[in-house]
Amino acid sequence: MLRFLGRRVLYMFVAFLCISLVTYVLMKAAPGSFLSMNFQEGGVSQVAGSYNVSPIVMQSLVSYYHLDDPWYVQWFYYVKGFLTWHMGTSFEYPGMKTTHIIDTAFPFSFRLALMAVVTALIVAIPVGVITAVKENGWADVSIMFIAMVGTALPSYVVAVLLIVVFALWLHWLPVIGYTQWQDYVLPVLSLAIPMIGSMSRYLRNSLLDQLHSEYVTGVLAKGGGMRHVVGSHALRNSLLPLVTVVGPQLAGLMMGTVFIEEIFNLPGLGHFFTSAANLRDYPLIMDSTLLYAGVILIMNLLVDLTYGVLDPRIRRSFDMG
Amino acid sequence: MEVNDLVIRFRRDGGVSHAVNSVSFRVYEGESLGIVGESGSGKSVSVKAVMKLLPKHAKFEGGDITFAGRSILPLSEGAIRHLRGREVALIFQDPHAYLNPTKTIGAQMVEPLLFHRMATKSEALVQAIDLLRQVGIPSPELRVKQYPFEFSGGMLQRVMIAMALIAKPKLLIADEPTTALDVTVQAQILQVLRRLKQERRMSLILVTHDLVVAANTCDRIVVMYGGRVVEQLPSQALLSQSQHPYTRGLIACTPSVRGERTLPTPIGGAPLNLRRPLPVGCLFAERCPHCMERCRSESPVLKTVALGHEVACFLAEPQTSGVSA
Amino acid sequence: MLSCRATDEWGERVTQEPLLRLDNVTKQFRTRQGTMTAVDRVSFTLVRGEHLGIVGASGSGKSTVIKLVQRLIQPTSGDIFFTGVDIARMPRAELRKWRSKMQAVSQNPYASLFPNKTIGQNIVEPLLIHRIGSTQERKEKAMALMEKVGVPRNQFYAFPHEISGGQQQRIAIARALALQPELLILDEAVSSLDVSIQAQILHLLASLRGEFDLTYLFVSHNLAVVRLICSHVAVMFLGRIVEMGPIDAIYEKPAHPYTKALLAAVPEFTQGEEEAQVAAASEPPTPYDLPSGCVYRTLCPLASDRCASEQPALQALAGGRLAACHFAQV
Amino acid sequence: MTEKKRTMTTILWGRLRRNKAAVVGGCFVLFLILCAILAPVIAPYSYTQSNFLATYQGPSWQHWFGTDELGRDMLSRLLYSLQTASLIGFGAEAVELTLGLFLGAIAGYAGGLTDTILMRIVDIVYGFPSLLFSIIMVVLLGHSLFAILIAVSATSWVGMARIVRSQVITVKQSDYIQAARGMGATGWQIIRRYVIPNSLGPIVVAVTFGIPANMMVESALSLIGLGVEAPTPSWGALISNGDQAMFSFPYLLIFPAFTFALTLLSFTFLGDGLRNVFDSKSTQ
Repeated sequence: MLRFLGRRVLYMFVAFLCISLVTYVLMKAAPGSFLSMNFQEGGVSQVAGSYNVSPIVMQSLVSYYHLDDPWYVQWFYYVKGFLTWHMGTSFEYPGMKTTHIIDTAFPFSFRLALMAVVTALIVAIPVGVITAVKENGWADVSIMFIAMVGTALPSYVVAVLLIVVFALWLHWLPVIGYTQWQDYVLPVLSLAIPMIGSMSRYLRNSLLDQLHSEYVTGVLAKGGGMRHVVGSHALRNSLLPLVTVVGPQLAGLMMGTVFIEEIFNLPGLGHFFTSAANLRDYPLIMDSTLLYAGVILIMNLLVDLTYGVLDPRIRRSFDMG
Repeated sequence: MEVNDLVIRFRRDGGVSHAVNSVSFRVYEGESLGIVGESGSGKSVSVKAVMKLLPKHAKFEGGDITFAGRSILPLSEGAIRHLRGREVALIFQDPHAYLNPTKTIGAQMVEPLLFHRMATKSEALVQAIDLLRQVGIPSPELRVKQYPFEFSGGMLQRVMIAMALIAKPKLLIADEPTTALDVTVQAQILQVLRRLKQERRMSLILVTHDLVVAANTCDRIVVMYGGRVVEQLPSQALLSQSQHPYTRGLIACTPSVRGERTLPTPIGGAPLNLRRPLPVGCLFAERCPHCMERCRSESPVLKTVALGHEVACFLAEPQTSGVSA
Repeated sequence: MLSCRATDEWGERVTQEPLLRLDNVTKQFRTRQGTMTAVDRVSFTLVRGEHLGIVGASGSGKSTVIKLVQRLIQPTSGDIFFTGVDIARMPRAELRKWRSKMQAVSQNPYASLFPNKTIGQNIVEPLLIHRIGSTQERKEKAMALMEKVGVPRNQFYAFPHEISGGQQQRIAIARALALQPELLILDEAVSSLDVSIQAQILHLLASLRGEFDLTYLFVSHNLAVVRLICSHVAVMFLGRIVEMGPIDAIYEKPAHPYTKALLAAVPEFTQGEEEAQVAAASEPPTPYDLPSGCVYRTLCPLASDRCASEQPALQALAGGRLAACHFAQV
Repeated sequence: MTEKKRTMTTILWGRLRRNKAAVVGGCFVLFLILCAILAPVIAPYSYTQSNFLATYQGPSWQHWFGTDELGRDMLSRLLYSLQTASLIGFGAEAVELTLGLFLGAIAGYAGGLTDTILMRIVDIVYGFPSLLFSIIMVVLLGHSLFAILIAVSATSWVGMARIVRSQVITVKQSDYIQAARGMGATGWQIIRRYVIPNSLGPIVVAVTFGIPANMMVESALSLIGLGVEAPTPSWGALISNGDQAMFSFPYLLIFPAFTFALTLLSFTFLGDGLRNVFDSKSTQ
């Protein structure tokens, strides 16, 4: 198990380096960025001129970003900066470190995502179990139809539909603001509904696979009831395929917040990211991308570990090598 | 245990499958009964029906099953659960499929006792280890902590037997328990089954496609074809006194490692397609070498030709010489 | 090379022309758990008109031998001669020619038939692959073969999943015959069938043998079935041939203890005779962790010190038989 | 019944026709594609034609779906955004399919080291925050249709590559491929005659689900102002536009949101139907 863990962490590190390299290259290649100055003619003074900055300031920026060093040194400092949480300053908010923006905005987004996940799990697991046990009954068919609709729509379309119904027609819930708990209902629901759709569908299907497998007959033959079958056998086994889909979904959810924050005007990292993208605030773009990449990698690692916990076959095969 | 005129159909996607078309058999206390038939003969469905373990789209369309004088079909799910595992236990063809791959052998073995609240977990585990030793599994204390995938097929089938016996059932139903195993292992498993049946004085129903296995293991044999019983007789009478053309055909088909090296005489034609409407008359008529006009219009019923010997064929004749049943 | 052919009479008249010869063939697989020797120095010669059965339990390497003969996998060492030509290391492009002379029928007919093609097209397929004949000729030939194996012509456009298992196996046989092979490899070809259908297929195989001048290499775990089709038998245990020779002699008086155990375990109508001696429960050794000396010694009632230290070689016994046991004698 | 010539396609087609949701979804998809192609013909107005005398008009006979803040006809803008979405949806899917088929098939068929290396790359790309990556690509490449096409397909091809690979491996290990090799079929014959036809099912399904997914990414990008350059209309832009004016002029939000939702739904129903058809292939 330890060896497996070590290998996964090593792999994660390699993947992280690759991602950072790609973002770094993209950043260097970006047109109109002073960061790409070692591709440009004329050196520091020329670039400083074109940015209307004094050559002295420019020179300090250049040495700050190690722009006079070869690319791999720059890359090294870039990664080191991220890992030690000492990244550059934002273009858009001068004097503000990107880490500061991230420090305040990321927890907000993360909380939003977490609330959505918890809501989704709370709803999806019972729904999945009920529909699977009542396979092809009217409840199953109708719930699964609704779930399919939910799956098909992206969170921001759900958000719009929710706004139309609950804010516009019924005036039940507010749409703007982030101070009272009611403000969070619609954003969290918009994120959760597509997830509830897909998670309950996956859980139902994987639970059905389990319920149709022969060992269930084995449990029944021993005198067990449906309670035993689901509770102590099938549900646990069906979580394994669920984890496979939930992992990447969580990662996607972290990004889904970008659009929800945009629609509901919430001050999450996604919101800053969007404006950074529109305003070409490269340091902020790159740093938040790296952060999201890190979050996704950690999620994937957790998924792999969960596999090991849930499935003894995998656990034992890891032990062997 | 008694099964009478059982009819089971599967309805799925608009089609009807005539899985069991009137089956009757009885097992007495301490007796072993072999149910023999080829695939699609309804033998597995019949015995799973005994414990109502069929999927939802299976419908009982007639007949009756009684166990120890009680009718089973009207029983509620809760009531039938009291019988399962405690009174009647089952073992299946593929032990790897019939065990949960993610739970240890020990945890699954004690379940019959836990479900019926017959022991605490730790007591149950002691019993499980003891039983594993009885079915011939070396170092059972270690084995209970292992998972099904760490066992070979033969070993796992022993585990299944031990698990089935843990709640001391009166009847053990073994559904093709040795089909997936190598011959040497098959011989071992059958021996274990025979020994435990003797020791525990329970009844045994052995479902198999192999006439020889059934004849060697059981006291009595029921031969099924197309979801009907075509012949029922004591094992000793099988070779010499069986009368149904299908039973005779099966005997003739079975290859042997001894005696004359001649090709077996095949039964012509294809097995009955149970998804199509059933033919009128004898279900075996199409493949029968002795088929008469009457067989195509009229369905033969089981008639007694000797003590404990019934045949569903118009050509069957009563035995005059005494046969020991 | 095709000068002399045997007539088909249960392999009674045998020519000396070897159709297939395996010479010290070994196949090892590298897996997570280490190196596994699936086939260990297997040698045998199959003469035209002889029919060799290979029997053994699951995991004995018999299926691997078949794959090696077909060159679906490459042997780790050793030579395979087919019609006198070494095919073990032949480049793939060249192998094509030889493969048409050696066709196989596998255990699971449904899985081996092309699921997206009708059964008629399935028989046409090998002809298409080798670009033999015109469309019409190919169809005619397929129809003729369907009739030969006993499937009505009007089933040409049925799909494999629409016909019964017995029919599927007939089609698989017809497909194998389309290229007019000399060697027909039967890999558990009747194991998945019910006895009544199995008997039909065995009859079919027996009649085709003469009609198409076939030599059979028949792998099966069913000793009784092998006996009906083959003239010779090789018994395998954990990748090694432990006994080999004419089938009647071996079945009557097996020399190797494993062969004895195998034959004793085959269920027979005993009519209340006393039960055959059955070995106590013990796990056979795994191919990852073979015992020293004789591989069978951990299960063998005769095992002695010599068996642990010295691996018995296949030695010739009377009557053209070979056995790998220190105690073998006839 | 079996005497007539039949192919697998006709059988699958017959099965698909029995699934009502899939048929409705499929018809609607066809209808949408027709609308997208014929947008210049059937749109009552040009999507750029503004009319400052008729801004913020509710739905009427002249303007079925009303007009926006510049007095542009919403129906026409919706039709053209459907065109944009289809171009991106199908175009990006074509890119993904090409890349995915190529790399997935190579990895699956070659196996060994090639497979390991390719799949490691796929794994790493899979770990990318794909939407953010698309955003960065748009930032770098600009707002052209082509740039967005690249941005949308830049990371999503890995999913296709994985499906193709696993499908190829499943088919490759099947008995009938062994049989074909035993018959003496060449590698190319095996790929063309057996591997491709038999692995098509899940790929077709993945494509059907991939197109709406691409449309989603496209609209997401335009939602945050990174879509195709204005004034070319796009769903995301229409939605974000409507979002700003939703309390006074809800129809500006409702119509684009509902048509978009309907489009995605019909693709999903079609895909779900196709999946059922291919799943039940072997079990009749």
